[in-house]
Order: sequence, then structure tokens, then C-alpha cells
Amino acid sequence: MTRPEPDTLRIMALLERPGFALDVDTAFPLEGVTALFGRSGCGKTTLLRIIAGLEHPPGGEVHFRDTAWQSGKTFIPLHRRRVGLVFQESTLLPHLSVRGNLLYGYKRTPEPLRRLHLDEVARLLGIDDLLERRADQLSGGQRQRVALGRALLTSPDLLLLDEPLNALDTQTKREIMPFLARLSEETGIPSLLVTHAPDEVERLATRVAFMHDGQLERLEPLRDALARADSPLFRDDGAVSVLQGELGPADAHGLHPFGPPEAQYRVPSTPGATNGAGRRARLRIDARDVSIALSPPQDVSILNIIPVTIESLDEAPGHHGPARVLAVCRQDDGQTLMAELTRLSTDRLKLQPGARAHALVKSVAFLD
Amino acid sequence: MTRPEPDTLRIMALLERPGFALDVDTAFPLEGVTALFGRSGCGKTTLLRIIAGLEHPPGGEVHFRDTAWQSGKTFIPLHRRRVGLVFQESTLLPHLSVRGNLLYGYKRTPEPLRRLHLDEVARLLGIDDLLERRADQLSGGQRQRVALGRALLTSPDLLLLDEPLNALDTQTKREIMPFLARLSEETGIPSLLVTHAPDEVERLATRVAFMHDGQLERLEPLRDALARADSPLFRDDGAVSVLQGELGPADAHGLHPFGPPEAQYRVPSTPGATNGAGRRARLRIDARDVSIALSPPQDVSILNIIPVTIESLDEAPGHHGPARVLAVCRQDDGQTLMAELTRLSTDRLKLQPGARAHALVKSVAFLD
Amino acid sequence: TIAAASDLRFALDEILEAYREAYPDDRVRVTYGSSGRMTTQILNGAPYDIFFSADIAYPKRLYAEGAAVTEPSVYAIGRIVLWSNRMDASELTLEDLTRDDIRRVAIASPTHAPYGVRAKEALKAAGVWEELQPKIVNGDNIAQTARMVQAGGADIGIIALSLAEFPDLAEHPHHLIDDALHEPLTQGFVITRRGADKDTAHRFAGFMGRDTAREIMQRYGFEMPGSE
Amino acid sequence: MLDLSPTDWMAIEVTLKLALYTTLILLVIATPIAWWLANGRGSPGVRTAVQALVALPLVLPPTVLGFYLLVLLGPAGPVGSTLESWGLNHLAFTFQGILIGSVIYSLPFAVQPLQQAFANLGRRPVEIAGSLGAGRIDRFVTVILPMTRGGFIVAATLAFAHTLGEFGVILMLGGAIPGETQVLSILIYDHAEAMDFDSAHRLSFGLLIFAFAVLFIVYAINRRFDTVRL
Amino acid sequence: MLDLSPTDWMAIEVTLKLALYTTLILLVIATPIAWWLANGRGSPGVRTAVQALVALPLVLPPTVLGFYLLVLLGPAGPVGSTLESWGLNHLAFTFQGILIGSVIYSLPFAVQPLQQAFANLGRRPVEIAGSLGAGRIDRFVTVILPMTRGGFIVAATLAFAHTLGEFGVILMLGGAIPGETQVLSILIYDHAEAMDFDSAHRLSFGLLIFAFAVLFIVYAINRRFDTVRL
Ligand SMILES: Nc1ncnc2c1ncn2[C@@H]1O[C@H](COP(=O)(O)OP(=O)(O)OP(=O)(O)O)[C@@H](O)[C@H]1O
Ligand SMILES: Nc1ncnc2c1ncn2[C@@H]1O[C@H](COP(=O)(O)OP(=O)(O)OP(=O)(O)O)[C@@H](O)[C@H]1O
Ligand SMILES: [Mg+2]
Ligand SMILES: [Mg+2]
Repeated sequence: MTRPEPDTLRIMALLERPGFALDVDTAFPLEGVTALFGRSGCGKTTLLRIIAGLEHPPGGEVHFRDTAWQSGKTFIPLHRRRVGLVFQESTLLPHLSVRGNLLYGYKRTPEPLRRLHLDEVARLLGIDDLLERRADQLSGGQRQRVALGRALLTSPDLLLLDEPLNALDTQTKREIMPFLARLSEETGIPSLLVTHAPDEVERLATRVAFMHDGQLERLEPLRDALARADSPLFRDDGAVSVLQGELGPADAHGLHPFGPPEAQYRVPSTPGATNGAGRRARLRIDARDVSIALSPPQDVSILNIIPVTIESLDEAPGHHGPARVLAVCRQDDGQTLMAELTRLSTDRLKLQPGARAHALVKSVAFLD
Repeated sequence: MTRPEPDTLRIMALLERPGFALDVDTAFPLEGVTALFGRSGCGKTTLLRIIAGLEHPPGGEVHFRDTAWQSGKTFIPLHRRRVGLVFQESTLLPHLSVRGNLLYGYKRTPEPLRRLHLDEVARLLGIDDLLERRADQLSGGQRQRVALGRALLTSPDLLLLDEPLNALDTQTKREIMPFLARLSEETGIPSLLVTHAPDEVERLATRVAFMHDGQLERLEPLRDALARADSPLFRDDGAVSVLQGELGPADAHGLHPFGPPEAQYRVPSTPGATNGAGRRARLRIDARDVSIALSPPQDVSILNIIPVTIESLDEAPGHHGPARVLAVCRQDDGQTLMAELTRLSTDRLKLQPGARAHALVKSVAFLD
Repeated sequence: TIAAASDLRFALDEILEAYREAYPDDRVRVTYGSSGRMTTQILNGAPYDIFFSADIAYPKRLYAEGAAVTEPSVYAIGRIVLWSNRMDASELTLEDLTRDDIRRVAIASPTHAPYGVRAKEALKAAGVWEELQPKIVNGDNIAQTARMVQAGGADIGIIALSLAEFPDLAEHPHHLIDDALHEPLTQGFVITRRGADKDTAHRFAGFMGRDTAREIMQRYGFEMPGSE
Repeated sequence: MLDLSPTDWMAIEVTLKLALYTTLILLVIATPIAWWLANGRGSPGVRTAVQALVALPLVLPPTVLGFYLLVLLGPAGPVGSTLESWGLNHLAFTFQGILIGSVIYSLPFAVQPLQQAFANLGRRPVEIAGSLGAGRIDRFVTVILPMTRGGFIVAATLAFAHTLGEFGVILMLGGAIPGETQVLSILIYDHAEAMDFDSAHRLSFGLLIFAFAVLFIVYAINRRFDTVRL
Repeated sequence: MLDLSPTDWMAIEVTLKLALYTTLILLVIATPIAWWLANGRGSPGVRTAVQALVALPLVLPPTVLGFYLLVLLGPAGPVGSTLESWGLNHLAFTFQGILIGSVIYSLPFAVQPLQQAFANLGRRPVEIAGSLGAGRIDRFVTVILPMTRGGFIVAATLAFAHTLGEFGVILMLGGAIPGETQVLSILIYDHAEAMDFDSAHRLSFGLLIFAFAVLFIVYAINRRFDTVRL
């Protein structure tokens, strides 16, 4: 464990508090967005603080790539770790204006390392009108955006984001998330994102780390996390499938073909998204949006009817009880598609693992 | 406007700030939960502060039932308004323990007015293990729950909640929301809830107030807000129908009949919810979960196939573009059901207002 | 630099003027203060060349400790008086101080101020010390005592004759206290080790013995040694 | 052991009484002044002027301040003569007199730290308490006071220590009457001036030990109740 | 107009120099002490003891404190004799000497408000600045200093005003040498002793006006930069 490995963030830490113990020994790949998911009080903030060097558990180890941030007597203080940090609460420097806050870290970033600039960031976060305001003259969501922008403007080596969007309305979030997604893709800044919002995880995360009671229970790619029937991500909306494929040009009805002929979807284009033709894309399909029919039905408004083989039938996750069944189906192109059914339907249709059927996919959404 | 009316909260206020002006003249019915919905910086917090008496715009008027809270020279200070307030940020008294915080308002509530008690509230909010902690030893979500509990324990005449659940994970939220819903029903404490989460609105709200740029644009019952095709609530998940009806006892498959015979659903029971038989219930149906078929299909896992008449076909709201259509259908019991279709499907099925069809309802959810 | 007890203030100022006229090239400066403090300061290296004390005990001590180079010599003998700015003090005696209409009697601190010590002796000798106890208020030094009376805080005070002769205070009459009631206020001076090599210091010491200086001192109510 | 004379003991008693009363009175007076300076209504210019005014007693040499107070409080001064005309005693050379002097002289030490503490508090805690039904006084006692405890401690200890050491004003105004206005600092001064350094050292040492003990205890208690602020 | 003698002018100059230097030196010394007391490592017991110790210069009568300093800094004292043995002058009766005295005597006024301000700050602002790449000194200058400005103002004004009025220590340690150690407060005292009340009043009045002006300006500037804290 103590031997550093390249391109991971390795953490080993034990921290005891009355009624709470954090015990983590893990390595996060330093690529893309790692979502940190877990219940209130499970230790997410504490973990970020250890990584940042704000908590200093004796005997702990933190290695960023091949640099020891904390190991034995070595302890690199926060300001030399080049970490962009967005705190969960009360985050602005009250004696500075919005501009002063945004530029505080920027000015301390060596010129060649600066990858983002004030105007761009302020515009994208929708705070360009507020630059001369004092920090105490902002609304909650505005404060949060300034804190996010300030962290981004340091062009850090690692972003630690503690619920950075939770005071934002859906629309503002929608405007910011593509920017964050692009940022992670284009600049390659890895980030650790604490969030309670499944939409943020789906939209931004490359992988998901599940925390529970001070322990890191699992770290897995987003695809797997979504596919597992008992994933805690499903507690909200039920199981989700994510399909990858190529997107073709729109037809006369404004629908794009997606995926290979043996499992082809027709997908309406979304005006906001830049889903040009010939591009690889990700589709998100809620299991509850998928029905199963033995024969392809006629006269139905459902566009996408995909032949599948049923692989397994489990009790559906979440709060839905024994009356619901999660059917894991394999498309003919090999990708997994999940369908949530009632037990009555499975019984009536006599569904069995191995059976051939048609999946009726009511609606799909692009992930990026 | 200045004449007070019973059982409303009437506000008339004009407040100017650099780059922002709040101009509100409205009356909220004092019953149930009014959700205040609007983009970051639109003035939601400011409005709550005016109602609480923390902002004091000259010439403003605030009347609670037939009591003038602010009118001309009359100004009743906050501590005599009996308002339960949850601030958006930094909300605990740092020199008190969790228990001290929770009891601070409780002790100042006259005994006969106390409707909630420490043990109950702490248990329901999941903070009963934290009572002896100091306020600075809590996680973000724990702090938020303490602040909420503290406001509830004053058994106020009006609750003003500024994003009270936004630091909470989905599961904790799910545990707290039924409690809040029940509270509003049983104790009749009216509340004003600022939130950005559509699930909170759907779950808790009786009506929705939409704010935009310092103005109150619309105040309408939840049903109407959801039904309107261009409602800002839809920006996230698309249109939603809410059906009311009676719930029957579970059958052998664990499914409950819901609604009258001419538009009867079969609904799986949710273990958590107490949906006993013979009870009135609300069903939430996402428009994108509804498909249309001209004839009732066979061999399909979809359970609920409801005969409807198509009333109108509009462009679907949200980011979905011209390729999507929102079909507003009338069930035979008179309630409205919405379906989101692709334009291709409507064309293919030759759907027209007035046409008879069958709605295939893939999944439903209880609202309480 | 001359260090001098505060009771010398007015007299010495005038003597200095005369001295400067006589020796315009000499630079002399005077600092007034309490004798005890100045003694301490001289023992700790204060830049004073001559020290005129209100009580010869202090110069004696300096000489004994080697901080002074000349034997202490007496330059004057002080007198104490009863003085008030509210009543005619010249009509009063020490015994009258016990009268009910006199509520506060100010004296200099009998612990450290020489004039205070003498005042106490005089009151004791007059047999009123014990009875007067509740009325006594103490000033830090004789000048402050005078100010206490002048400000009206105390009805009457025992102050130095040299102060009572000062124009502002001389408006009100005083009662000279019989010098038999107390030990004499022999005032002595020394030249300090620091001043040992300075001509000016010696010249000024000599000047103090001349008639001009003695005459001024007498005018301010000091008795001169050997003039009886 | 320090063996102390009855005069010493009397001085100790007067000193303690004076320091204690001064501190208490100062806290009572300074709190509303400091609150008003920090949060009050009224033009900022006026508040700034008052704030500067409050610091002025520090600027004058104590004996000079004492002299002015003596004139003011003595039988001939406006306050003293008013009191006399009511059949009361004027205040010069009384315990009350030096108490007034100490209070005035130490006022800035009490007002300034409190003002700063109040200003630092911000309005949120008060708003929270208000929303929970606490009225003005209730809020003050249960929220403002505990949250600005640090400021009160600074104010109280500076005022207390300064009163222990103060002697210029007291000497002038009090006249060092044993058992009434002769405080320890004057006694020590007296001994030092009389070159009775033994007594001076002994009393100084005692005073230092005592003051140290009091301050240590106060600070230690304060530290125990420290809350970390996020 | 106040017409002032050359002695007066000299005293004014010395006073200003002394008050200014004292304030500056105090801020420099007191800042690290206060920081350590508020946030430092080391056992709380030790910190509490040091905190109490810092307040002690207040407790002794100024002239007595002056006496001890005189003994310490004079030719016979440990500091003075060391200096002399290096061929330097001892510090008693010099400007440097009274500067040291003033600094020691006013130390508590600088340390305590600063300590309180630092303690109130909490760790969040420092953490934020650290996360943005600011090192220790950078953080101190750009975050802690501006955010605890109130504490520095209180510390500076108390120290400044107190030095203007201080005279016991200076009298004992300085010996009132015009142009070197004779400060205004001593001069005023002297005038008062000489019953030259005209001069005393005149100088007192001037001193008050001056102090008021300085304080008013400082406070007014401070108020302008006030930020409201949530
Ligand atoms: N300063 C502290 N002292 C003691 N215990 C603390 C302290 N801060 C947090 N805790 C406890 O440590 C645990 C983990 O806290 P942490 O802030 O890491 O949770 P979190 O996962 O970020 O929760 P949330 O989603 O509510 O912000 C919690 O049980 C909390 O009560
Ligand atoms: N103290 C203040 N001084 C000046 N302007 C302010 C102040 N507080 C808020 N504002 C501005 O007033 C507007 C409304 O703020 P408010 O806090 O009411 O927004 P909000 O709707 O609560 O937003 P959010 O969802 O981000 O919390 C914002 O544009 C904000 O910048
Ligand atoms: Mg957290
Ligand atoms: Mg807000």
C-alpha cells in the first residue's frame, strides 16, 4: 500500500471521532470525475479534507501520482498541493469582492499553468454581472458559483468538489454541468465530486465511489454502478441502463439512428446538445421506461422496439417491493438493457431467463 | 391591497438593490405547502426575509391572516411572529449543543402551543444520536437537519424553509419528506418552501409559486403547475400527471386497484408507504412513461392500459425539441393524463384531437 | 543637569535666571521631582550632576553609596505652613484643625515626602494627630498637596512656606507652623559622581552659597543655614 | 511568607473592592455603549466621534485627569456642589470618588474590545435567536453574551488589571486615606518613593502573584468553553 | 491659537515619536504572540499562563514598573551592564529606554484584542486561502490581516492613546530630559506641579484635540471598510 503508483490518488487513513470512524484504504484513478456518493454523515467531507491536507490523521498516507502528500513525516501543506477545493459551506472570503475572490487563486497560479481565465469562467457560471459585488451581497446559489469558479481558476491538478451545485436550480445546473464535463474531458483535470444528486452522477461521473459509515464500500465505473440492481444510485429513480453507440444524421422526422442495425434506436435530437451525426454518444434508459412484449406490437406510439434475450429476473431495487421485477436483457449487439416489470406481467408473459422477447423502449436521454 | 384578508399571507413589497429589484404583491393561502420555485438569485431568500421581518422595505405590507405584521408604522419583530425559519446557510448557534439548539425555540414556545417534542423530531430526522454534540462537530447534512428540527420544535404558525433539504442524500430526504408532508396535513402549519428539487415540489407542495427576477410570476395549485406544458417544473423530467382516486386492497400479485372501473390502474404496493386499502391516494405519472396505442396490445408487460380520448397535441416542453409531442388525454373518469410521444409516432398512428386511443402506462408512483 | 525637590521649584527657577545672567555660557537645566525618586534614579545612573534634596537624608545616602562626590551640604531649611483657599488660615492654629467645619486636611505623604514627615511630627506635637486621622488626605508630594487644597478638595493643607509664597497661592494668607514642633527640614545638596568633573556643576554649587541666591531663597520662605 | 501590616491588609481590601466594582460597573456601562457603537442607529459620523471620545481618558496623564476630576467632584465643582446642595457629601477623597475616576479612566479598555466583539458577531445569530422566539434581552443573554464571551473576558481583565495598577488618578482624587482610598498601588508607590524597597518588593510580588492567579483562572475557564468557529 | 514654547514643541515631537514607535513595535511583537495564544500548538496550560503573564505589566503601579525597568536597564542592571560591557550605553534615561518601557507597559492592550480577533476568525478563511495556493505569510497578509482589521485597530489605538497618556514609567525611567525623554504627559504634569495651570490646560487641550482627531480619522477609515458578516 505504501508504494506509490503513478496516476492514482492513493489514500490510507484511519480517523476516529466520537461515534464515527473513518477507515479508508483505496486508490482513485486520476482521470475523469469520481463521484463520491453516500448518506449524510458517512464521511465524505472528512475524506476530502484528508486529501486536501486539512485533516492530518497520524499514520495516514496520501500519494498523488508519485508524489507523497502525506507519508510518515512528509506532509505537504495544502497550498502546495495545487488542489482546487470547493467547501460545502460558507466559502467566500468576505473581505474581497467577487472579482477578488475569483482572482485570489488565479493570481497565485504560475502563468504557464493557467488554463482558464476570468472572463470565460465568469460567463459560463453566469456570474459576470456580479464581479464588483461584495461577497456578502450574493444569494446562496451565486456564492456557490463564485466558489466553484474560484477553484477552477487555479487550474488545479485535482478538483475536490463538496456538493458544488446543490444550491443551484435545475436550469443553472444544466448550464454548468456541460461546462464541467467538458472541462474534465478537455483539460484532463481529475476531480472528486461529492453529490447527492443522481443526475449529477450520471451526467458527470466516470466512476462512482460509494461510502458508507466511514468506509469506502465500492469504487466502480459509472456503467457498472448503474447496471447493478442494488446500486444505491437507484434508490431514487430505479435502475438505469447506459448504452454506447454511434449516432447517425437526423431523418425527416428529426430522429437520429443510434447503434448497430441489430439494436437500432431512433432518437429525437435535443436542441441544446451538439449531437452531430457520426459521433459516439451515450444513451441513458430508465429500466421503468422499458416494457417487454413477446411479439412486436402494432399500432403503438412506442418507436423503439428492440429484440433481446432475457438474462435474469431479480427483485427490483429500491422502494418498489416484491411486486416489481428487474429483467436484465441482452441486446443482440451484446449491450445490457434493463426493464422493470410487475411480477404479474412476468407471470402472465411467462418470462424466463433465456427467453427471446422484444423490449419496448419508451424514452431515452442523451448523457452528454 | 392593504385590507387584510383572513387565512392568507398578503405581501406587498418593493425592495431595490443594485442590479436587482424585488416587486411582489401577492397573497399566499395559509394552507398546505407553497413551493417557491425560481432560478438562483431571483429573490426567493429575500422574499422569505421580508415575510420574517428580517428585511424591512419601507412602505411594504405583510399581513398574516388578519394580523398586520408590517404595515405603515406597525412592525412586529421576528420573535413575535411565531415563524419557524430555516436559513439557507450557517444556521446553528455555535455555542450550543445539538440539544441546546433544538430546545432553544422549544423552551420559548408556550406550553399549550407545543405540538411536537424533542424525542419524536430527533428520531424522525435521524439526529437522535447527535444530541450531545457541539454544533461544529456535525456534517453539513446533519447541521441542516438540526436546523429543520429546531424550527419545527417551535410549533410555529408559519414555516419558512429555505432549501431545507438540499444537503441531504436521497434516502435521508425520502425519510424526512413523508414526515414533513404529514406534519403539514396533521398540524395544519402552512409553510413556504424554497427548493430547486422537483421531487420535493411534487411530494410536498400544495401549490407552486414561480419567481422570476424579483417578480412573482404565477401562483397555482400543484396540479395545474404540473399540467401546464410549459411549466418550469418540467425542465428536468418532462410533464407529469397527477391522478386522484381510491386505492383498493392488494390482490394475489401484490397489486392494488386504483381509481374507478372505467379508468382503473393496478399499482404495486410500496413497502415503505402506508397505502392501506380504501384510502384516497395520489398517483404521479410521468408523461414519458405513457405510450398511446390505437388498439390494446397483447403480450406486453405493460399492465395498465387505459382507454382515453385525445384532447390536444402540443410541442413537448423542456429540452426535447420539435421531434417530441405532448398528448393531453382525457380518461373516461374525466381526469387528465399526459403522454409524451415522438412526432413520428403521432404521424404514423395519425393521432388527432378527439380520437379514441389506449394509453399504455408503464409505471406510476404514489405521491404520499 | 540639576535635579531638585519640587518645593524648590519657584525659588530655584529665579536663581537659575540670575545664574544664567552671570554665566551666560553655561548650560544648566533643572528637573523637579520627589527626592526619593531622584535618589533612586541617581543610584541607577540618572544623568543628574547636582541634586538638591528636600531632606538631607537622601544626599547622605548617596554619598554613603558612593554616588555623590561631595559631602552633603545644607543649603536651606524649609518651613511648613497651614494654608487654605477657602478660609483665613492665618487665624487658625493646628488645634483648630479638629473643628467640625474642616472636613479634609491635606498633607504630603508622611511615608516618603519630607514635608509630610514634618507635618505629621508637628501635628503629633500639637496633640491632634490621632484625632485628625479620619480627615487626613495624602498628596504625593508637597506640590500635589498644594493642588489638592487649591482645587478645593481639601479644606486646608500643610504645605511648604516656599509654595505659599508663590504668587498664585500668596493671595490667601497662611499660618506659619512653629518650627519647634518638628525636626528641621534641612535641605542638602550633593554633586553626583557624574557631575564631579563638570566645572558648571561646581560653579553652580558655589553660586548657591552667594548672596544673590540666598536672598532669593529667603524671599521664598527658606531659612538659610547660619543666618539665625 | 509575606507578612503584612494591617495597613497592607486594608489596602488590599480597598484595592480588591475597587477593582471588582470598577470591572462590574464598566461592563454594565460599556456593553450598551459598545453595542450602540457597533450596531446602533444614528449617523456613522456621530458614532465615530463617540468612539474616539471614549478613548480620550487614556490620553491625559493620570494625575492631570485626576486633577480635573477633583475639581469636578470636589465641593467647589459642579458635581460636588450639586451633591452638597442636596445635603450629600461631595465625592473628592472618598471611595465613590476614586471608583468614578477608575471607571472613567478604564472605560476605553472595556468599550473597545466589546465593540469589536459585537461587530464581529454579525447579524445571523441574532436573526436565528429571533426566529426562535427570543426577544431582545433574551437574545442578548442567551446568544450574544455567550458568543462574545471572549470580548467580555478581554474587557474585564484589562479593566481589572488596569485598575489594580492605576494610581495617578486615585492618588490625586483619593488622597490615600487608609481603609478608604489607599489602594495597593499607592502603597507600593509610597514604599518605593520612600526607598523602602523591601516592602515595595514584597507587596509587588504579592500583587503580581494574585493578579496572575486571577487572570490564569479566568483565562483557563474561558479556554475550556472555547468553541471552534468554522 | 495655542502658542507653544520650544520646550513644548520638543515634547510634542518626542511624544509623537514615542507613541508612533511604540504602536508599531507593539503591533509587530504582539501579532505573533497573540496568534500563538489563539491558535498555537503547545499545551493549553502553557498558553494560558503566558496569556496571564502578558497582562501583568498592567497590574503594577507604573512608577514601580518603571523602577524595576530602571534597575534592569540601568548601568548596574543585567541588561544595562551587558550593554556597557559591549561598549554601548545603558538604556536608562534614553529615548530607547522609555520606548522599551512603553512597549512593555502597553503590551497587554495590543495582545489581547488581537488574540480575540484571531480566535474569532476561525480556521475556514485560512483553509480557503491555503486551497487557493497562498502560503503562510501570504495568507496572513491577504486574509488574516484584513479580516482581523478591527482587532488591529483596537490594539493600535489603545496602545497609541495609552502611550500618549503614560507618564509613570517614563518619569521613572526617562527622567524628563527635554528633547530626549520629556514627553507631553510629563510636561503637562510638570506644569500642573508648578501650578502653571494655564500651560497645563493649554497642552492638555491640545493633546485631547490631537488625539481625538487621530482616533476619529482612524475609526472613520475603519468604518468605511467595514464588511458585514453573515
Ligand atoms: N469536527 C468534528 N468533530 C467531531 N465529529 C465530526 C466533526 N465533523 C464531522 N463529524 C462527524 O463525522 C462524521 C462524518 O462527517 P462528514 O462531514 O465527513 O460527513 P459527510 O459525509 O460530509 O456528510 P454530509 O453529506 O451530511 O455533509 C459525521 O458523523 C459527523 O457527525
Ligand atoms: N445583501 C445584499 N446586498 C445586495 N444584493 C443582494 C444581497 N443579498 C442578495 N442580493 C442580491 O439580491 C438578489 C436576490 O437574492 P436572493 O438571496 O433572494 O436570491 P435567491 O432567490 O434566494 O437565490 P439562491 O437560489 O441562489 O439562493 C440576488 O441577485 C443577489 O445578488
Ligand atoms: Mg459533507
Ligand atoms: Mg436563496
